[in-house]
Amino acid sequence: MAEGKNYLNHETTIWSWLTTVDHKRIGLMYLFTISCFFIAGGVAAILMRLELAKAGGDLVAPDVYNVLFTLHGAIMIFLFIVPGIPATLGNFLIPLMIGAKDVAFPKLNLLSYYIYLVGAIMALLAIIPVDWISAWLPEFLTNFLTWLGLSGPADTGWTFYAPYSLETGSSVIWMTGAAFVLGFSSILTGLNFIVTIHKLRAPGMSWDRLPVFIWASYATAVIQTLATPIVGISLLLLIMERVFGVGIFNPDLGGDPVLYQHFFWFYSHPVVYIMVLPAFGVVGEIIPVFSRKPLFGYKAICYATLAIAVFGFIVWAHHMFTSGLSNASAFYFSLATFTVAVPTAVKVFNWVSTMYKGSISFDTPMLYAMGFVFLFMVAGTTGIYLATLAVDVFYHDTYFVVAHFHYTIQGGAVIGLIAGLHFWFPKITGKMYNEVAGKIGWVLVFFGFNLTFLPQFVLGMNGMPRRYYDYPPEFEWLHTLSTIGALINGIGYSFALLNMLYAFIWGKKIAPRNPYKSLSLEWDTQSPPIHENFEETPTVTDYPYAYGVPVKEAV
Amino acid sequence: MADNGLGHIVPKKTYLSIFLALIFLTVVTVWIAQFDFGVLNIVIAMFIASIKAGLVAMFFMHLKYEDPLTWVYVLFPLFLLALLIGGVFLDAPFR
Amino acid sequence: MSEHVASGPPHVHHMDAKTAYSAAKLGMWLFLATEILLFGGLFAGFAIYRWQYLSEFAHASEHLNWKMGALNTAILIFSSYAVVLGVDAAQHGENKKVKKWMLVTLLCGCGFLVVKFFEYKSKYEHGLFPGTVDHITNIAFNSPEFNAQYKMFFGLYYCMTGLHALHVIIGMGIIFWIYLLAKKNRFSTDYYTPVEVGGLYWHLIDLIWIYLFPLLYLVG
Amino acid sequence: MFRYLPEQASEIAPKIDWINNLITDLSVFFTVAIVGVMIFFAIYYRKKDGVDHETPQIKGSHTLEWIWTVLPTLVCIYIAYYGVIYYQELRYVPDDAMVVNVVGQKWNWSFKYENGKETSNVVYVPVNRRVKFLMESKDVLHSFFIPAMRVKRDLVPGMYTYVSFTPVMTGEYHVFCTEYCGQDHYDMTAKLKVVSQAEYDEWVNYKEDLSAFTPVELGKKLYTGKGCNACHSLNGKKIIGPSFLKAYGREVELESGEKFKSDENYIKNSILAPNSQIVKGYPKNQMPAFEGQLDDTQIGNIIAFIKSLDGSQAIEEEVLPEKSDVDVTKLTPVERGKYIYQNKLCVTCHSLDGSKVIGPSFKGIYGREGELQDGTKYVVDDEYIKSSILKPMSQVVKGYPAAMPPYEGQLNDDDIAGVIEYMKTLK
Repeated sequence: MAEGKNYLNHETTIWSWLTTVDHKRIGLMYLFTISCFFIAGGVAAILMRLELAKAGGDLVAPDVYNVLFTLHGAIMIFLFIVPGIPATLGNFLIPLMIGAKDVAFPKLNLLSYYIYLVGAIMALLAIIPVDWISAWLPEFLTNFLTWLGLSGPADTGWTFYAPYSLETGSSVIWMTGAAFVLGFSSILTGLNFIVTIHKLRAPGMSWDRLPVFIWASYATAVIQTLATPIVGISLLLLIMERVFGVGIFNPDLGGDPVLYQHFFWFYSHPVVYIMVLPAFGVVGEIIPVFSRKPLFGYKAICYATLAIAVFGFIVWAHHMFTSGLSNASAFYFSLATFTVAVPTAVKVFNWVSTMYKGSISFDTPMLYAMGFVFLFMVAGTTGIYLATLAVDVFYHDTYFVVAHFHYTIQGGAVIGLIAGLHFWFPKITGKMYNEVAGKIGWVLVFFGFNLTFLPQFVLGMNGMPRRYYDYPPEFEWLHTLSTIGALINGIGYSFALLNMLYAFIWGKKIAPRNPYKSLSLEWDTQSPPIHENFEETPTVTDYPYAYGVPVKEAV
Repeated sequence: MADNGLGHIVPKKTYLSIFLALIFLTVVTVWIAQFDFGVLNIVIAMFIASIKAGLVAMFFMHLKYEDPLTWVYVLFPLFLLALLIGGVFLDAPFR
Repeated sequence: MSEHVASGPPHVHHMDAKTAYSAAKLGMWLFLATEILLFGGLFAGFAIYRWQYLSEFAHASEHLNWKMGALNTAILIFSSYAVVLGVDAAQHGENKKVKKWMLVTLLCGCGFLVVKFFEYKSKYEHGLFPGTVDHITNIAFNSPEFNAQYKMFFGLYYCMTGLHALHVIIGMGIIFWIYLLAKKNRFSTDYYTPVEVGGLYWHLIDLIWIYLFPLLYLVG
Repeated sequence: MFRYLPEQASEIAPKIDWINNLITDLSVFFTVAIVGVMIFFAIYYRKKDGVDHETPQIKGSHTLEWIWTVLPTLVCIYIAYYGVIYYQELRYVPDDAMVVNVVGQKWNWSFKYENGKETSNVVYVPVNRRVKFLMESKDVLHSFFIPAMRVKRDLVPGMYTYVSFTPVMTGEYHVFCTEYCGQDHYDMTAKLKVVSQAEYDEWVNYKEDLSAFTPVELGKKLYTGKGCNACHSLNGKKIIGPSFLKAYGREVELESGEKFKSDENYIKNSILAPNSQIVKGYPKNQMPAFEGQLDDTQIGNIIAFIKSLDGSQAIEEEVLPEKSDVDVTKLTPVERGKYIYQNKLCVTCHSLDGSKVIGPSFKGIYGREGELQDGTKYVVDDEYIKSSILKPMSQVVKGYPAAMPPYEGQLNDDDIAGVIEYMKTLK
């Protein structure tokens, strides 16, 4: 298969990559870019954990620490995990899975990538610590950077809460501007996917035959398209306030800082589902394949996906229970939040049931998928604490929230991404990675991750507030454990990614067309796929999970 | 032209009457604004504006002839907007 | 949505012409949905602050010139009318007429911006703008009766109309692009997607103004 | 299982903990059950010899879907209900609640009691009495969090917010700021001290009614309260700054050679911006600027006090504590350090409870790290403390005024060693 032309080798110049409108290549370009930012955000996280390893300031000054957690948050959220699965696996797989030759608007797809790149560059500019390094810079450069409105890295936290974000001297405008531009890119990607899934499905690919990854990507795309504008306008207003002094969120001018939080979370709660829904999709693809069983409750999972996307829009103010919110709102948003718990639980039950009477093999993607189920159970159940009004009052803005969030996003979305990358690695690269190394990576990631964040639950229960540079000495041993975990976790990710990178470049083992005997459409073409995806447009006759021997009746 | 399966063609007369209706409603909005109905001022103004917006969307933008999918993506954002405004009004006035 | 560069129904390798047309239209409607929500944030903000500062907003609104607002409303409605006639012409493959109506629309856009410019200018001269500028002596904003709530009204006024004006400019760019395509006789009864889709965008600009005008100028 | 919440120091704490622990138990149960089943399936149905075995094509079950939709829904409703009920209780304030006004400002908490008494970074409340903390922020968002009381609420500029609780246990508890507020967010902490009603009454009423005093008396209070007495004597003796005796109307000669009579303007200016007009023969950069720390009335009182020191009344030597006959050489180093702390006026500017007075608190000072005004980093070790005592101006910590007098020649090495040992005990 390798000697044939495929999307990787049919053109090889750099220029052909930079101007490509092929969704597969754009997906890989995204993958490369977000990996760089994953490393950058990870370095910030490690520095932060090292600082916190012992009580007292050891490594950096408080203001540097504040910059570190802001950068970690902003980079990981806006530059890494929001485009994380949709723009990489989504871009690569959506047309393949629905039997299309490309996304609906290929040029728009490339444009989204470049808009993303512009946003990324703006974010990088906002990171330059102009104030700290100006002594070593030539004067004209310092003057130029100052003229651009750059001073020091943003230290607002990734949430940019007003009024602190209105008065701090750092390059907040550039950071919020970057988030705005990245949001624009995200909107265009989402819009493209919605149209693609509606208009370009292969003959016979009805909605009840769509892979669950497509359902998840569709729900994600809807959120991307319709939630992002609200954060766009709030960030825009923040910039207007800083530049022109209009007073929408500024209490000195009659504005209401809590309104900013409403606007911000109207997007930033659904954005959690942008991150994690595609990971649900990935897990939903992996478990049936390695269990040789149909996905249990396919329809229930699809409806649950849509339900999560819709419910995700109606619960935003549960991030604001202590913000001065009215009681009426607090009651409503608490009750509404519980509605998300139900479809999420349904999904977990169905994944586990899929394995019943299966023929289960422990390939690396399956290990990640099973790890995901555990991590997501922890994430989901700790979410219940935070939805419960009286209890959330205690946990809000403590390490409990930090741990819960990381179980959801790192344990959910990032593990989902890594699982997906392993699973579709043969399809994307045409090679096989080293299975043993893959498993070692999994062990390190899984145990490192839990060691990092389980202690943080305990810290939160003890009342340790987040975003603290230093802490009372009784919290020290838990912080030390967490730091050790973070280091192991970091090594684990590096190991897993390097394993795949090595196999991609130097790997000898050639992947067959369909190494897992999957029934999904993307395995129906060669590995890696040809430029046009399929030799001829496929016709679909069944949903992609009809594994096993038909039985008369469902149990 | 329906044979090529593309968009619906609306008679030009319809366009003209919609245009005239819009101008008429603009005059009405301005005229009615000189009377004070208290809290109803905003309701009346927004009601007329919504009729105008409806006319533009239905006829100028051919929404009337669009498939249910387009309707979903017109109504769902409006629902979200109502949700946002509703959520904000559930908070500030009850603090 | 700029898929098409070739003459006639452009060749799109991955879908047929009919799918391309409906995909482009769905894409534009989705984009309009995001625009509605973008402005929606501003409308929500305006609603809550108007509720909070009812009388201040009403007074501040009296500083706006409703006649200019009404004029701009009429201009935009007419421009929308011109666009639908342009779409109709494109549906009949009459490129010359498309050109004519796009030109009319462009003129309307310019007219709108000119009126807007004079409005902003008079506000500026009266010191009715956020922030401070030293050489303006008559800064009504800093007078004692011109309190924070008035500033809030004008802050929102500038954000809403400013963002809208930006959309008018972008819309004019799109209309101009359609004009250029029509000049090259690109449109036919089988292919008029850009006119239809660009027209949708222009109508949205009109649609938002339909709400902005009474909200800001009339009831305040 | 997994009971990690802090001590239950408020009336509502057991209720919130009950629902919290219920969630914990349910969570652990469901997680263990589901993951347990998953692991069981994974092992029991694994491909034992690496070959696929036949699997039944089970596509789903409506019954099961209904069960696991309805069951979590019921559990959720139950939990949500109690969450709302207890939240109402948290937010409820009876009319007779004792009100403490809280002001949050980067990065400091100040508290004002019903009788006007004020404290900073430490707050006293009586046990078994409902209190309401009425809070406002002077700058950005803060959040007032007392883990032991299970209360938290943001301070929003432009709006009053509150927390309310009934403490049921005496003791000392952490107060944290939990809404990120800038550089020293982590340091914006305070202590809540819950004491018996009797102790509270005694404490809160300790401060006399200021309206009963004349401006001269009030000025005298400020003289001791603000630490002026550390440097300005009342008997004509030169300590570090000029004595206040006959300071009003006295002929003053500045370093520049300029001469004039000391008047109200001069005194006021000297308090607010001392370094602008140092009297000839006195060191510069010794006195902290009191700009923003004293209001006009207070300055007026101090001026009145200084005016009263015209020499017509005998000066009672009550201000500087009488030197006792303690033989410091017989004390242990720690005791010696403590003695020096109390008698050399360190106490005026350096607190022991973590609150900022004029200089950094001594609480937990040993080993602390930070940044000096010139941007260099420091670690508090023996060497640093010694030079801070002898030559304070050489290393002023960022965010603090250059206010400390040098003790060169006043303390010997053993004294300093004692102070260092004493500091080490202040964890």
